[in-house]
Amino acid sequence: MARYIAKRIVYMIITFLVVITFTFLTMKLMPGTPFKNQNRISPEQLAQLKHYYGLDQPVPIQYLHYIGNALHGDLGGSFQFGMRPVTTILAEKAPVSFDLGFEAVIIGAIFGILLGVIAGLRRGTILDYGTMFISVLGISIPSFVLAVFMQYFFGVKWQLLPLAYWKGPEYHIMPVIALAVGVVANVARFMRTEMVEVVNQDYITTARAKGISSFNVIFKHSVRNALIPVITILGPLTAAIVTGSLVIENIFAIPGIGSQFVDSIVTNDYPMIMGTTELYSALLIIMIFIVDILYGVIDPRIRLAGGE
Amino acid sequence: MENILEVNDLHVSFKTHRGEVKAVRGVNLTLKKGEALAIVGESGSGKSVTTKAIMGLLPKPAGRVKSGEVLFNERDLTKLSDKQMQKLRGSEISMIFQDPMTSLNPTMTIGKQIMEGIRRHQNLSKADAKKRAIELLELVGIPNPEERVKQYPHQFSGGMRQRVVIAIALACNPKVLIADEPTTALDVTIQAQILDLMKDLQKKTNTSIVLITHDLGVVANMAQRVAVMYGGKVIETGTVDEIFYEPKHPYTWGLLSSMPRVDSKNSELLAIPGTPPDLSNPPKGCPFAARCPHAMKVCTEFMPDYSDVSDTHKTACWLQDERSPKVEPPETIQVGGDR
Amino acid sequence: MALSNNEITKEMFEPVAMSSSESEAIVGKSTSFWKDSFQRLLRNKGAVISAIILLLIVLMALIGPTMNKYGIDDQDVVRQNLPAKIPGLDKIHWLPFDGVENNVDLYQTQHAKDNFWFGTDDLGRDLWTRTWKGTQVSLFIAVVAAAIDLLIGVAYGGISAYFGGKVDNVLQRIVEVIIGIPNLVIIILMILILQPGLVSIIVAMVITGWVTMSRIVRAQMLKLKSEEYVLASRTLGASHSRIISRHLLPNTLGQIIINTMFTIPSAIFFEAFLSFIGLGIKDPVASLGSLINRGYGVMQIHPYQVIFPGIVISLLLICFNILGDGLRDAFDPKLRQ
Amino acid sequence: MANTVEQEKLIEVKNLKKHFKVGGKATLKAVDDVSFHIYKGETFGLVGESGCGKSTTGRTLIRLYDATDGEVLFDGENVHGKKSSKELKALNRKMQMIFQDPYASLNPRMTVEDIIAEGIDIHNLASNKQERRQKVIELLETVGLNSEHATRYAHEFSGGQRQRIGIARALAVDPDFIIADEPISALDVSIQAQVVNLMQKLQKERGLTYLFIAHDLSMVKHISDRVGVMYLGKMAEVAGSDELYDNPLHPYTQALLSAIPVPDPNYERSRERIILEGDVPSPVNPPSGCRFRTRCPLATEVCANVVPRWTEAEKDHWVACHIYDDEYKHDFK
Amino acid sequence: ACSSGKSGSSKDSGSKDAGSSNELADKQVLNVASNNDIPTLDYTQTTDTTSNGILEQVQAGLTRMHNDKVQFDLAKGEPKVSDDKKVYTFTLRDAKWSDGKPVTAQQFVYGWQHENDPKSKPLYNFLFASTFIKNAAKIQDPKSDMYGKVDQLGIKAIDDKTLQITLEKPAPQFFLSMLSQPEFFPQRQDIIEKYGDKYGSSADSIISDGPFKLASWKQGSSYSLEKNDSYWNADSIKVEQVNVNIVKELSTRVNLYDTGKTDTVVLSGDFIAQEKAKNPDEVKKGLTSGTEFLYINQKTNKYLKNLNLRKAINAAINRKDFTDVLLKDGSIPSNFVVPKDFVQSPDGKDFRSDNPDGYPAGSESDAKKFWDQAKKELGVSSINLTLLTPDGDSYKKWDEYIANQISKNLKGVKVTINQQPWGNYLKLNQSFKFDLAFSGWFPDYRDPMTYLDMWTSNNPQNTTGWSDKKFDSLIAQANDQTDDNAKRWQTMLDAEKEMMSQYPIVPLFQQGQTWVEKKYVKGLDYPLYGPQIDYTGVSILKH
Ligand SMILES: Nc1ncnc2c1ncn2[C@@H]1O[C@H](COP(=O)(O)OP(=O)(O)OP(=O)(O)O)[C@@H](O)[C@H]1O
Ligand SMILES: Nc1ncnc2c1ncn2[C@@H]1O[C@H](COP(=O)(O)OP(=O)(O)OP(=O)(O)O)[C@@H](O)[C@H]1O
Ligand SMILES: [Mg+2]
Ligand SMILES: [Mg+2]
Repeated sequence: MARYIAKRIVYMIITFLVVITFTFLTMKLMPGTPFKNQNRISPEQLAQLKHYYGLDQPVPIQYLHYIGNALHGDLGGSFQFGMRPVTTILAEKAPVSFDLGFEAVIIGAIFGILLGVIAGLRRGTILDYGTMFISVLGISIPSFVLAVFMQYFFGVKWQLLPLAYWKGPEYHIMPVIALAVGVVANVARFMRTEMVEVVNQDYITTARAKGISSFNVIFKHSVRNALIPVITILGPLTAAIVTGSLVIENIFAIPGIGSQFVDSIVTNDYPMIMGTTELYSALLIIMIFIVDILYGVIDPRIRLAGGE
Repeated sequence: MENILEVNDLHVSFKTHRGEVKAVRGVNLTLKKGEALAIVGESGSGKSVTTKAIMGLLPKPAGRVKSGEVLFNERDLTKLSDKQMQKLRGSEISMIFQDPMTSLNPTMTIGKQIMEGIRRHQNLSKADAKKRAIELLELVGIPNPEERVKQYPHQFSGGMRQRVVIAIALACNPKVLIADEPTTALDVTIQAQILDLMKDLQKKTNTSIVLITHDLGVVANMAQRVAVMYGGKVIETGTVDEIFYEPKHPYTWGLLSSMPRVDSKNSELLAIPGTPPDLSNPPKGCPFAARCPHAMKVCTEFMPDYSDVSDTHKTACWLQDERSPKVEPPETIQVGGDR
Repeated sequence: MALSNNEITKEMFEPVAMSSSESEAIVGKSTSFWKDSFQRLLRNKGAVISAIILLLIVLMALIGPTMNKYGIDDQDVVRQNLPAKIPGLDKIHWLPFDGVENNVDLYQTQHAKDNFWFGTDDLGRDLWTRTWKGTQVSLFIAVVAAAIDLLIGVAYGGISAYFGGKVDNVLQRIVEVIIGIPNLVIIILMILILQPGLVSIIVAMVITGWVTMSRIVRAQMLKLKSEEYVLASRTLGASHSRIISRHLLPNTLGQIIINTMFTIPSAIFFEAFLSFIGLGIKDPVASLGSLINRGYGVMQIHPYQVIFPGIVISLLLICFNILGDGLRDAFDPKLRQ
Repeated sequence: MANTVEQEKLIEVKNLKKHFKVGGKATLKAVDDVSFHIYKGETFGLVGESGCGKSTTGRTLIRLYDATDGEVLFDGENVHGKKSSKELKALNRKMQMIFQDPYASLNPRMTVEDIIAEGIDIHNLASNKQERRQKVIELLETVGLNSEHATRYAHEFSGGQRQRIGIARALAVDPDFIIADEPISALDVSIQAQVVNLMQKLQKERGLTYLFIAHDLSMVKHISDRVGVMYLGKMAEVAGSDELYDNPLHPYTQALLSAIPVPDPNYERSRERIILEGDVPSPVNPPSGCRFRTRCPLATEVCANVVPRWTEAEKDHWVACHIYDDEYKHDFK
Repeated sequence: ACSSGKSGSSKDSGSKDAGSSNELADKQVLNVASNNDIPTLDYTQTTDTTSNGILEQVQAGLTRMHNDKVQFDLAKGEPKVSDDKKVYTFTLRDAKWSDGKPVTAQQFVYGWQHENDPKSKPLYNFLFASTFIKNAAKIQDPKSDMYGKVDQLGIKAIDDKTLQITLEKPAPQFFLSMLSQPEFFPQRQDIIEKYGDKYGSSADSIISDGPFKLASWKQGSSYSLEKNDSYWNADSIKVEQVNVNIVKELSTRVNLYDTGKTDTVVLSGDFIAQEKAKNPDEVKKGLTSGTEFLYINQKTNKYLKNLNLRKAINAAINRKDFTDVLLKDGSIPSNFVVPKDFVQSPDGKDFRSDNPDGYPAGSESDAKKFWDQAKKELGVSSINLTLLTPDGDSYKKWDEYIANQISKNLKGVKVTINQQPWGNYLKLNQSFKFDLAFSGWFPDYRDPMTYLDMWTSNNPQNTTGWSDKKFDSLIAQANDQTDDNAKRWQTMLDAEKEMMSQYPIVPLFQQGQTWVEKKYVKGLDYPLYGPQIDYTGVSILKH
């Protein structure tokens, strides 16, 4: 296991370096400069600014600089926020996005699993078709459309829920639901497939033959085993949710990295774009890693095989 | 001896998108206390389905007992509710399946899997149940049971797993043990170990066994009585000697003579031509008629009734009818078993 | 068995010879895997309905823009923001085709003589034309992106699996790295470099999109590679190309089709998403995403501006997904038997 | 028996090794230093427990796997080693294989005609479509099927029929030598005989040589002239089939034979078995010395230290066991 | 004018009702939902209107713009001006920072020097050069040997309370208004050095000497201003607290307003009509000083040298529909260069008072006429033009309209839109790789010249290739007339007239601003020049 983890960590680092390099080169290739604002900047000033920020140096030197600084946790200063350190801005905003993302994933996973279990157990019945149709809808209907509808009805028309901001728990309800719906749908579909698979396994028949109650057969044997592969999609899904919350954050005025990212793009704020990209990648890489390890820990077949 | 289990005119069907599959079409079986009944027969002839119907383990909602009864100690199991059935399963009737590699839950320790049934049926404390689990592992010949209860199935070899499966089945001293091809997936040397174990345990616990197998050698080794199934029906039943030495049904003949014997060398095996019937569209008459070398017109039209060859020996074949021509069994059948 | 014995006559006990050809006979028509799957698909009502709806949408995407006299960029601010009105349907008030918004018939107040079936936008452009033209563009992007994904994915996955060993090792390490990169972010970065537009959207989506396909193809091919019929072909001396074209590809095709059925909607979705954050197709050309982007801003005021493209995109996504599910069921050998 | 009639060696396997890399540095010695030969026109049976390397041997013989070491001579020509694609093709025509799983060995997307004609196409054995079809029909009839079956797909056939199609495919290139890897173990008992009879008939008609792999000893004995017994990647014993059954020398062979249940109740009732303890060890970490020693009732210290030699204990009866080695004989009672 | 606070003469930019008999609410809190976060409050780093606007609320300079008038803020009344109008001496009043320390002349000197010191990487210090502060241009010029020598800058502390400013030319008319810009504010060296890079990036890293304090600032989420009791003129400030929430989606902002969660929101597009229908009394409108126009490249495009073609393009665009139907935000069509209501002549007349609607652009038929003539003169029947624009959501709609209008009304002219990120836009624009280019201009200082001098022949901002001797000389003339403001004024009017006969650019519109505010909000101002939003006059009525 230790060897396996070490190997995975090496991969993580390589992947991350590739991401940094890729992002860096992308930024270099991007047209335009970060100095776009409502203000007017003359070409002389532009040249001067580029000099200030080292943007007039040869690209390889800029790259080495960047990597060197990145290793110290210095991702540069945000052009749009008066050179505030990118790391500070991310550190301020990431928790909000993560909070939102993880809540959505957890709630989505719970409901998705429930629906998937029901559909899987009642395969071929109305309940199955109904659940699966709902989950197709969940996958098909963009979260931002849902968000806008919810905001209009619950926030404006009936005024049941706060329609924006990120303050108390009640503020979480709508954005989390908007994001969770996709998770529910994805997890439910996956869970159903796994349930159908597991329910047909011999060991379920063995369990039934032991005479234990249906409840135990379903939850102790079927669901538990069906859940293990579902964990694997939760990693990428979490990352996707955190990235996917760009629009949701805007709609509900949530101060997270998602809406920040869109802003950075619009303002060509290179350091911010790079920093955010790297944060997202790190998140994805780490989630995949965690899930892999978790998978190993949960599944005794992998845990005890020593990660061969 | 009294019958502990009796299956009367059992019909089981499956709903599939291709239509109804009549997997079991009027099966009759009796199992006496302490005996081992072997069910042999063509693949797809309904052996597993019959036993699953007995256990109430037919896949729902596709599979359904259409008619007939399964009497266990005079109770009709097909009429019991799910809850009542659960009480019975694992405590009164247990079952072992073919593939030891897949019939244990891969994410649960062996100990837990054994204890589960015990705790359900025999109000034991956790500690007692564990003690019992260790005893059982010892009983089925697994060394270091104290250590082994904490392990997971993948840490066991195939033979070991099958022992565990047997331990689970025997946990509550069931009256009937149904073993569906318990050794097919195992190597011969391991098969010998398992058969040995089963026989040994049967002697100790006086459990009645229903044994499904394709291997007539295993039948000869284990069983007292045999039921031969073909096309969803039992076409011949009798004691081992009757079936092996005085078989009456042409399918049984074919079955016996299509196997080479280690001790006698034949130049050619007797092959049963053709393929088994499609049970979603079963033939009107005898299911074996299409492959039977002695088939008569009547065979394709009407299903023969059972005729008693002896008290214990029954067969469903028109050749038993006095109107049919006399047919001798192929010479490969060692009549009388003179060896 | 209760048979009336008198039906059974003596002559019925004549032996009948069973010919071997009879016992080997197979009843029914010969069905290939594809035919078989197709028949199964036809039995799946959801999939069939989805396929029909998809066909209709494709048809409308092709002919819709030519059905009235307006082009995609025919502006006239005088007729801006007119709600949908379809003569005939305008009498049914619960349908959104009566030209009325907030109880005001805007066609009267704005003196519009023509009917706009899906209404107009704030520049007075006809949304019917734009919606179907947008559907055309969205579908084009999605189909081309999916097709390129398919080509790259199949080639990459196929090479990786077929040649195995070092080749596989290197290719898979690359994939492993790519998987660690959030694709949304990559797509956005690519679009930033390439400038928003049809080609760059497609390129950006393809850059990460093929990975899924390649993994599926690789997994499937790895499985097939050790299948006995492939070994049989090898023992017969078949060349690589023969094994790939006769055995591996045909048996992976089902998976490829299914995956493509899911790639297309996700490409549609991505395009919409990119348009939504302002990185999509540029006006005056429309795509469903850019239409929704425009309409969404005024959703509470002129809901019809987002509803029609919204319905089309939702239908596309739903139908592709259901059809994909249907195909998966139809191809799944486990559901045979 | 055949071996007395014809003694020309068709296949000669010399110190064949096939190792697989499994996860990291571990190697799995699936076949480890195996030598035997097969005479022209005979059937050589190969038995052993699951995972002992039977299939690997078969596949290495036909170059589906590259040998790690050792050589395989076919008619005196080394199968492995550098070969032009032309030479390889020629070799492929002479050696063919029949597979275990009738459901996996036919391409589900192809018609029976195309499946059978694959070899014909590859080796250009038919000049036109008609000839190709004609050949396919002949082959179908050879295996007891008919022309109607040519246009059908594999999934429409039963297991036995499929297996016969597989045989027809192998026959299409008119091979001299066929490796049959458990061709019947997936079939129902009543169907097995069909295939075995067909194989025997074909051998007689075409003078084929078979390597017949199985774990069903009774069937192996029935069909084979000589039999090899493998254990954990090593050959334990090779002898004529009657000789082997009547006079097994290796303790493993003895146990194996005694473990087979015989379909004869009377015999079974009176029979004494040697029941082996434990399971087959992992081929990744095989026991030192004699690989069977962990389960061998007769094992002594020598067995743990010395790898048994491949010795001809009796005429044409080879065994790898110290008991029959003059050097160590005295260690055993 | 008097220095002390505001009298009741508040200017209403829109239709604010002047009912004043209402009682004040107990809680003087204003809630605002805004699109923009504050990028930074570091004086050297601010470039945008939001940052500057907030700085003007929480800090103070010598002067302050309020109700479109210059008021003396930290300066205790009119400065002493030397005869050559090049040296200004201000006396400071006894003002305090929020930490209790006094405001001194040295802090001004430090502030100005800091602002011109290359080490502090200032982004917007060119204002010092535009204002002709002594040596400012040289100090900023890396090629000059005075580069970075900030002690040479024309500012000096005579004593703690006396400040002397030296200019290179007689001070322009906009000099005093320019001093209300944050770049010219006093700065606290101790604080700036204490926080270093972090200065101005959080609520607790700045201290205030203005009407408000920054009470909290959660980046990307919200910030709030609190009345600064240590401000010298704190008595005049009614509102105790201003909470600003950052909400990116306009529809969300409007929803917040409709549900009473916020008191004011700036509107655009269709939301204006919606709110007008819902809350007609609460919708307010005003002009801004931003103008939008098209560059016409007559340097590299030979067709566009043709005056009739330029006139045709100018006439082809229906500006009225554009501002009234499409924008609806109070923008007005502009056929002029210097915007309306922006600046008054020395005698108090608006620059536009003589021709409020600008120079006539002509109708569609005129456009056709001009185009026909141009075709004859050029000998072509069709031409293709590219319309270069910066990217950005608002431009999108504008481009489409403009391009469509030209193509529609001038048969044979095809316009292709080329949207580019700002940097690229600049590059393409500077290198004349365009035919038409969208552009806008906000004033850098409160003088018509900020809109005019860029069109002279050699001005780098003049990327049209238009070169007009008469115009050039008029501008030069005006620049030399800083000592006679009335004359200068007329010269600038003449210059604009000359320009508008040649159409080097196509003026489009002067931007307006529309917002909603609850009825109980009083005195909220979106001035044409000065802070983006002026909270200093706000009070909340009982509601
Ligand atoms: N879940 C099911 N759905 C549909 N048909 C089924 C199902 N299970 C079994 N059958 C059908 O019922 C028939 C009898 O099957 P069964 O498993 O009892 O055969 P068997 O005698 O046990 O064969 P084998 O020796 O191969 O195990 C077969 O034709 C099979 O196809
Ligand atoms: N391609 C492979 N890669 C790695 N290990 C393999 C491979 N093929 C076979 N092995 C291993 O080599 C050993 C011998 O396998 P082989 O298939 O030859 O056994 P076998 O005797 O044919 O068994 P069975 O009776 O189950 O078919 C087994 O442990 C198997 O797991
Ligand atoms: Mg079965
Ligand atoms: Mg094998």
